[in-house]
Amino acid sequence: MQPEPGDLQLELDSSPLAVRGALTEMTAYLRGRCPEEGLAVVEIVLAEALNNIVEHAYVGGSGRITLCLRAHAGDVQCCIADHGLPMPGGAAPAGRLRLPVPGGALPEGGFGWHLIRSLSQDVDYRRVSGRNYLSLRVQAGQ
Amino acid sequence: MQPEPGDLQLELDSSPLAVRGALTEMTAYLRGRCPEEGLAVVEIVLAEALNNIVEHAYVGGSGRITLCLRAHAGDVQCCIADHGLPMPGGAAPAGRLRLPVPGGALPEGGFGWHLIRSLSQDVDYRRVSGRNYLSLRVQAGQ
Amino acid sequence: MNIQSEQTVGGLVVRVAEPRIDAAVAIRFKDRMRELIADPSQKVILDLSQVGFLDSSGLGAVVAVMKMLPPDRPLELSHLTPPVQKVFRLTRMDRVFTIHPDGADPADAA
Amino acid sequence: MNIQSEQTVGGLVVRVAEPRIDAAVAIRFKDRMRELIADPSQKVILDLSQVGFLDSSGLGAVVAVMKMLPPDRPLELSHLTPPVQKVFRLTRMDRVFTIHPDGADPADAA
Ligand SMILES: Nc1ncnc2c1ncn2[C@@H]1O[C@H](COP(=O)(O)OP(=O)(O)O)[C@@H](O)[C@H]1O
Ligand SMILES: Nc1ncnc2c1ncn2[C@@H]1O[C@H](COP(=O)(O)OP(=O)(O)O)[C@@H](O)[C@H]1O
Repeated sequence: MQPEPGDLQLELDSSPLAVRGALTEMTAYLRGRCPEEGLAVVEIVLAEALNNIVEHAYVGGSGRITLCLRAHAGDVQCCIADHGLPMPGGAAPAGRLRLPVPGGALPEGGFGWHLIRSLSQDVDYRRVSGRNYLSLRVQAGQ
Repeated sequence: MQPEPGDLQLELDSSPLAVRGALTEMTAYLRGRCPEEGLAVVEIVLAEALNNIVEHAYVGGSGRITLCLRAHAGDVQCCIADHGLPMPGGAAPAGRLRLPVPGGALPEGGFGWHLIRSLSQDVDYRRVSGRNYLSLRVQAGQ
Repeated sequence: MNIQSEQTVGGLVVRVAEPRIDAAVAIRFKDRMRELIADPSQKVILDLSQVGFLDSSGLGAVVAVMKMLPPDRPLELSHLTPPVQKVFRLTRMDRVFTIHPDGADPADAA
Repeated sequence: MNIQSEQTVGGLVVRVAEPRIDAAVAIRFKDRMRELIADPSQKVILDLSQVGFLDSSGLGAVVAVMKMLPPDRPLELSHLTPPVQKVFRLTRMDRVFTIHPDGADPADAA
């Protein structure tokens, strides 16, 4: 996705508070461009993708994250780049839900990619010269 | 104790709220006549004596209680009259404390007369022609 | 009878905001105290009415809280806002928790 | 992390007075919740700072409250005013209850 005029472009640190800040800016940018409900969907998808970068790609360290966003005809196209660790197995997780088994311990994590997969389309992950590129689309218009 | 000018004389119903009211009036009367600490002692002694009349002498019914009070040289002389049931055995209870036994159930009552005996002097109880007369003195001056 | 209670690290602090505990209020005092201290294994109701956003970390934390409680002390949720509701539904966690429908006040039920 | 809790007949109601439960506060949320729900058999601290008068009925009611609690859940008293202190001392009930000395805040201790 080549940057175009009207896109939102953000650079942020890999910290939970920087993620909060980016989500706030993103929300302000999208408000008016898509309905509130769609906006909430974009927010949860980006929260999961960005927090994963903070927690996993930059685990034990820190780095920069770039986020770009384009709203078009009810869709929100997102791309995120970082130079942290690659995804395990070189691919974006399938996000299969570990369903709670009766009597078994409930999972406290592993929900993130399930939410991303449930709420977005055309998920594409690439590792190119030591950088991670994730792009996805949220149907925020309905 | 023959009434004298300056004495406080009160008539009240045998109800817990009436007892509260009498204690409030009594407190206002004694304030300035004896120190706060002594006042608190008079209040607890009279509360116990009056509540006992409500709970035991007038048990299952109701009646009038009269209270007179005289503050003199640090002492507060009190007399209380009612026409309810007599004291058990015709005498004011000794107020012996049932000390808690280890492992035994703790008493929830039976503290009243112990408090009266601990905090007052010259306790005198008489039954005269169907009426109860209790008089006692509290050293409220120290 | 004005009695306030507050759960603290050190225990349940119950403040009697009345000038007297006497014969006139002793019964009411006992009744109110019985309510306040009742059932140490009682349920915990998490009111999320003011939470407009919950991510998977927040969800994981809510699950962790449920796991902190002994089995006879359920964690129930109330007043979920739509975005929070969606996260519970998509992760199937709406089947794990008792979620009180909007409008119903779980604190009213004994 | 602003979390309020209130003991009700229906249970312990915990209200999260924050707009978000996310990765930035998940740990703090869990820690605060652990405190709030900690130890169902925790002690009860009766703060009597505002009670200036307690008679034998009141004393009996406080004893009754102690007896309502299971043995592993002590009832402790704090902030006794002098007249109330005197009634506890004269009836020897000061030996039955843990009475926190003035100034010490029992809610601070875990
Ligand atoms: N951006 C990322 N970089 C590296 N690894 C990741 C990334 N996102 C996810 N992962 C891996 O995929 C797993 C599943 O992610 P997720 O579904 O979000 O669950 P959680 O983060 O709660 O473990 C993570 O545990 C992690 O191992
Ligand atoms: N005014 C009274 N009239 C009749 N009986 C009384 C009166 N006061 C006390 N008693 C008797 O003496 C007992 C002890 O009184 P008290 O020490 O105040 O304890 P309590 O009232 O809690 O039982 C009472 O249980 C009651 O039987």
